[in-house]
Amino acid sequence: MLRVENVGKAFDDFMAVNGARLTVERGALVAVIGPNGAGKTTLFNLITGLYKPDRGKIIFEDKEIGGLAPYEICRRGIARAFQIANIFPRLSVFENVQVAVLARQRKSHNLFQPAQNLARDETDAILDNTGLFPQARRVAGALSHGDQRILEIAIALGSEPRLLILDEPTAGMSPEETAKTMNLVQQLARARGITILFCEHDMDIVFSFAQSIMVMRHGETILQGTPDEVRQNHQVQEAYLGGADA
Amino acid sequence: MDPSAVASLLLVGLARAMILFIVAAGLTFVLGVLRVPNIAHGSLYMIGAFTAFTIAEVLGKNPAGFWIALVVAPLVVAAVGLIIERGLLSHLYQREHLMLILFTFGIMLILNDMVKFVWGADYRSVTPPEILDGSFTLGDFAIPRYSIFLLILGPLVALGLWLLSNKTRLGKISRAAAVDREMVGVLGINVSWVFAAAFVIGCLLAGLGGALVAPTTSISLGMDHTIIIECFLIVTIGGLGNTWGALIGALLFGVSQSLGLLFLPQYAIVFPYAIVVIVLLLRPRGLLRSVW
Amino acid sequence: MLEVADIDTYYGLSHILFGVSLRVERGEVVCLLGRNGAGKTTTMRSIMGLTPPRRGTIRFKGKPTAGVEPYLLARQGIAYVPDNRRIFAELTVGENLEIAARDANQKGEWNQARVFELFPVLKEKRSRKGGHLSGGEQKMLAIGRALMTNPDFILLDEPMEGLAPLLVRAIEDQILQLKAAGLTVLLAEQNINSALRVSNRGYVIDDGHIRYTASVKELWENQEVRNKYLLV
Amino acid sequence: MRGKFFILLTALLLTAVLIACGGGAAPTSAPPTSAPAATAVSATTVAQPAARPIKVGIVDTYSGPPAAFGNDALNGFKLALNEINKEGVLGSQIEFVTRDDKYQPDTALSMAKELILQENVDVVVGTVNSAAALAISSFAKEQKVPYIVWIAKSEAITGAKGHRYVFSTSENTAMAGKAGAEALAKKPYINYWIAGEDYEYGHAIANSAWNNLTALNPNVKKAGETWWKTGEPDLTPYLTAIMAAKPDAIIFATGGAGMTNVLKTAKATGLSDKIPMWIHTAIDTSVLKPLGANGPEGVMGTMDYLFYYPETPENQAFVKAYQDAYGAPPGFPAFHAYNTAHFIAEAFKKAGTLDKEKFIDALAGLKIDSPTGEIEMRACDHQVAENMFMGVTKKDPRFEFLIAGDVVDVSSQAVMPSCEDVLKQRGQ
Amino acid sequence: MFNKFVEPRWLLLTLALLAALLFLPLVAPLFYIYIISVIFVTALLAMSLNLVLGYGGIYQFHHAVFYGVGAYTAALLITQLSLPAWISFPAGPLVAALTGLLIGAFCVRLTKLYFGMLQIALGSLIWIIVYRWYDVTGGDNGIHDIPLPEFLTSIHGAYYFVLIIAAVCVALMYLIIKSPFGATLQAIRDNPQRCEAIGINVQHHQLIAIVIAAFFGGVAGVMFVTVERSVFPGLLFWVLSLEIFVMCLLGGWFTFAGPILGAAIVVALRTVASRYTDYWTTVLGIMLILLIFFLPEGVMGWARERFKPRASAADKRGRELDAAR
Repeated sequence: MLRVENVGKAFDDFMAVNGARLTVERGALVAVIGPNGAGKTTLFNLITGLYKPDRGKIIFEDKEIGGLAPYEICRRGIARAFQIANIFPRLSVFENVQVAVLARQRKSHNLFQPAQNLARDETDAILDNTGLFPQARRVAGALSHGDQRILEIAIALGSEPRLLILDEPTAGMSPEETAKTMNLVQQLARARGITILFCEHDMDIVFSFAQSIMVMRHGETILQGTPDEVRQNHQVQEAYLGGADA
Repeated sequence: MDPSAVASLLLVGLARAMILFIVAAGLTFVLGVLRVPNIAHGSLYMIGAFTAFTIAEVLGKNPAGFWIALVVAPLVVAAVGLIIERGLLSHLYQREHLMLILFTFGIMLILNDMVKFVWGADYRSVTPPEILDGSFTLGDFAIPRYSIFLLILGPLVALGLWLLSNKTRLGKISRAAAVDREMVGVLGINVSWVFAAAFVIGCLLAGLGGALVAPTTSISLGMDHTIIIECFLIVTIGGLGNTWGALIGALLFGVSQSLGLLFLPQYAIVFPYAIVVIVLLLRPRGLLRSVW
Repeated sequence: MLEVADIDTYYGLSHILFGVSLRVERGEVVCLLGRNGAGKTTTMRSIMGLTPPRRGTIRFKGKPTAGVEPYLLARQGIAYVPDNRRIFAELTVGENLEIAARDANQKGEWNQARVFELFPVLKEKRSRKGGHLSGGEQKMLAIGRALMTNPDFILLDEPMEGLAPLLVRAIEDQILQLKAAGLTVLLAEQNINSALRVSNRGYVIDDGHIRYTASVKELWENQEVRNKYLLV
Repeated sequence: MRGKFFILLTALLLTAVLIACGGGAAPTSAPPTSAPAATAVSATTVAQPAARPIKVGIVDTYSGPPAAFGNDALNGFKLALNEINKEGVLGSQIEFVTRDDKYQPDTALSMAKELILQENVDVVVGTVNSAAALAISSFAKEQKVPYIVWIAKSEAITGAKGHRYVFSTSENTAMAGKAGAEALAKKPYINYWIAGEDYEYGHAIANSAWNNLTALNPNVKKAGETWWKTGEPDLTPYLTAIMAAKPDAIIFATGGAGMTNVLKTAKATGLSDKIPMWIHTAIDTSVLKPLGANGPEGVMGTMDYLFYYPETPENQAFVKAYQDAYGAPPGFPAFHAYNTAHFIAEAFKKAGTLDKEKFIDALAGLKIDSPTGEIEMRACDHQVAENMFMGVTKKDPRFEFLIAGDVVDVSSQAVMPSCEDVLKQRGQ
Repeated sequence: MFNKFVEPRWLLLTLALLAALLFLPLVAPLFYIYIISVIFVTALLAMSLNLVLGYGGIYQFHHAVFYGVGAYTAALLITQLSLPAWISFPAGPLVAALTGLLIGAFCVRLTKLYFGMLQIALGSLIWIIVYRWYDVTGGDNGIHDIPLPEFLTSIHGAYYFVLIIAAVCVALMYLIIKSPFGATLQAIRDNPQRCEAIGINVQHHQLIAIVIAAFFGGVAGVMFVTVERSVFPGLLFWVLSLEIFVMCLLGGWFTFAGPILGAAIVVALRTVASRYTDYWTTVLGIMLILLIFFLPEGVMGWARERFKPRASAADKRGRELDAAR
């Protein structure tokens, strides 16, 4: 579904991503792990078009998408939830999701039709799925942190993606919230048939949810494999333990 | 075209660019460190001019009057700036840009009325000292001595600013604070006072510009309106917060006007604006790198 | 030296730290271990007064720090080396150090020469712009800059993050040198091995809670804690 | 909370400091430019009138660049009212209400509407700003209220845009330009350069001077034109460029603060020594006074009022009265306003009623004695007919600034466009 | 069914206000009718700015240009080409919108302050053209005595005309804000990067918003012509642009009706204050500074904070996010 081939990106002198490779099969839950500064977020930014890659290819559903504008990539079926709650704080929860649904339906240029009657069912369905429905009228900026993160995912769902990219979906959440969120993610993947690519620091989560794990370090892909393969790989151990012993 | 005419016109255009540079440099300095486009900058310039007038007037025939005014007027403006910064502006740094811009607009409204209240509505004029009065001749042309004075002073101010920001601790700290205030604070530096100093330096330059322009023009209410827009444009084409950008912008502005006068005198006033638009269309973020 | 008692810290509406308490005695190197997002940086920022806690107290040298501005804390002797380095990119290496110097002619123990002694690489590149240094050099510069304030206590936030093994080793040595020079250090790390090599004691933080505290020896040995909170 | 207290405190302090240093700083030459009292003020209180008072509404500029003119005019008007109200008009007093238009035409229009609709004034007067004058004029026509313009000099006011309800007690650009042309036609210059401030007044006066000059002397040639924007701080580049073109003479079309600028720069660049130049109002005291002894000598200028000329008892009495009251000699706005007040008083006396239409009929063609001699409100176009003065700047031991020397009178007949021309312009 | 399109009590209040305004001329003195017409015009102008400022988060620093262009277009078509009002009036907003398209197309590439600066530069150029082109625009004198259809020449006629047009425009703007486009625009204001990520072409939407705002600004310009029957270059001057900004701030720029209130307060204060003092701008300046310190959300925002604290907490969060970016 998604293939990243030897992609590189430098900021001034600093190679943030340097030869990253990644394959995401349709329907899979794929995790990217690696120590801080390994280039995970930059990789996601490259896939979603926030940065243009300096080299390499990003192929989604057999088409090259590297260098397209973010909105174009989104329209091709990749949606993303961000590391920090990246919502629309002054809009209601309902509107937060609705905006995404309207954008997907190409109705966002519609000037005179009252928005409240549009895209209602879909929005409600997403809110229902994510458990946000009871809070639909609240202003998003007033939600708890955990709920803002879930709203973040709900907004991404509004784009009806085939591939959903989650950047540390549980960072800063309590254990209960973490469990809730990951269950939700898994359930969404099943119910909606969405492929999921995520990065995460909590290894419990990674190893219990992901079917395939890609390990990055210094902007490079060390390996991609099943959880077992990754667990047994020495390089991975080094990557996390600091490698000073190597 | 008579070459000496071109030369004299260019020199005069450069001299004018020097005043624009001095005022715009103050604006861009504040913009760079505090990230506040100070709309009241023009008013401070006007206060500088009026103060220079008052000092020159009080000292009457004293030949040193002008020179004293040139030193004291910027200091008076700086004092006004310090009061504004410490009393009001320093409480607003956490706010959005828009609030800061509107705040300086409010200050502009008040200062302009203050000037009317203090100095009345009459036109004022300052006589340059003997040594700068009159003109040199270049072929058939006269170049006002005062223009030469400005041509010498402008680069000196530029040099001074360069020394300030590259050779003094305060300058280095300001450059650092422009990028990362919090980190500067963590190093044990009271950023608040750094900002105050930067704002005061900006005001000082506005005041100096005002005092310098005083002998070349009539000092009147409303002299702030033109200068502030011109300075905004200069600062924008130079790159926000970049002192050298202000210099380049001022030169473009002054010289394009001079050259426009040479070729199409009737439309000369359009030239600088056209230059600004062309520059911004080609390089929307200005010619030199902005500090932010 | 430092006493953090039961602090709760928020970023806007998100609650990050939950009743975090820790102590650092004079002359110690204490490490704060935890994964990304566990609350290490927030703890550091709370101590430095950059993100003041909403509840709880922090005492530095016995005096409460609530309401004290960061720059005053810095003058009292705390230095902070942030994880993302935050070098002033437009300033040269020398200038970066220079502006941090507190009262250049004071008896202060740290000066440029001594920083260059500790980090010889920086000396060669003293007139380079900070932004043109490599990641490791920037780390060193950030530490050197903090030292220029003549601190008694230094907060090091992930100094080894993203560095090549050789550099990690170098930084470890340098931390040990600092310790030898009498500085107190609170070190936030996810690189357990390195952290434990230089520390006296350690805290493990996860999800904004201090989960575990023990001597270095215990931390080395307690595989369970390491697996649960610190990955592998 | 402490912070906010501090803020307010500093704001107050700032105000106080500015006021304090203002009080100490500029006492030397500033005339009392006291803010005009804003509510209706009766100038003197003599004998309560039986009928209702006559109410004059003044819209003028008391802030912004030309505020000096507005203040001067208001003083002249008050001075005249003091004289008039001693006897009263139709057994009543003349009162006035002022509004500051900030030199903005839309504000001026709004203020005039308030005066007419809300304050129900009998006559509207005022404005430095020609655009404001034209805007108010068209509203006055609509509301059928007489409007007397006293400083704005656009010839359109009583010319192309003139109508029954508008009057002007100021000389206008047509007159000024023609006066200049009359003088220049006698000189041998051929190549002229025209330069000025890029606004209506500048262009109007330049056009009038040039059109009249070419009519009087068909040999003259225009070598070029230069225009700068109003408020341009430094004119050196412009004047240098003109010098480069070496014309025989220059017609400068500028006014207000720009005038001082031109003269100053002409001196600094040596232009005034090299090339003869004519500027309307160059000999005006408000222009020459700020320059002190440093003004350029030998600049030709025209003016309709000089406080030192003619040296008649009437003028001297007016100057003395004004000087006693306001501490400085009157400028031309004071003169216009003083005349305007007397025109109003005389016209009401002649009409014998407060009726506006009768007032207009009475004012048209009315002659009064001004400090400089008899002046007439010409019936055909409601433009004041008054003599103009032509002079050349020179030093004078009596004054600390330059004044006009070799003053000659230019009769109103010589400079006013004919009634036919005006009516033709109006398309009647 | 949450968020009703218009809450009934607001609808009632609006209708009552409208009715009151319709009957007002029967009782009010002429001058007040005129001033209220001016308030309508100014309020429409302020609202059109707020469409991009408060709802779009766009730093529209030189909105007055569109006001002036609208006014001048109508005035010039009437006086120079003698076109009837029913052609000239609609032409004003259309030309203003076109100007918005031109300026906007260059500006949307930039963000925030740079956007504003470029707009000031381009706007000043248009101002210079209007100010200089005597033969056509009348230069600084402006154009006066613009002939209008009979029914608009009286103060009452102008009042009703402006009232109706302003009401229609306000209704249209309300529709736009409540439309998908409006929702998207607000989303862009809150978080442009996120909008890109959900498939919205941000610059394109911003450009449309600028064109719409310019259109309504142009309508306000034509209304100015109706009320004053004059135009001046001052309508395009940057100081006016900042004054409109102040109105939006004063009323509260995250509220729909805020700019109306702001415009009303400024116009009324100007009228009253200038009777008593020449230092009216000081009054405005002090008011502005007090506002920035104590009521940064404006009067309406303050009212909302008192009565709907939750919404304002969200605004606060929004401000924090804005500041963080």
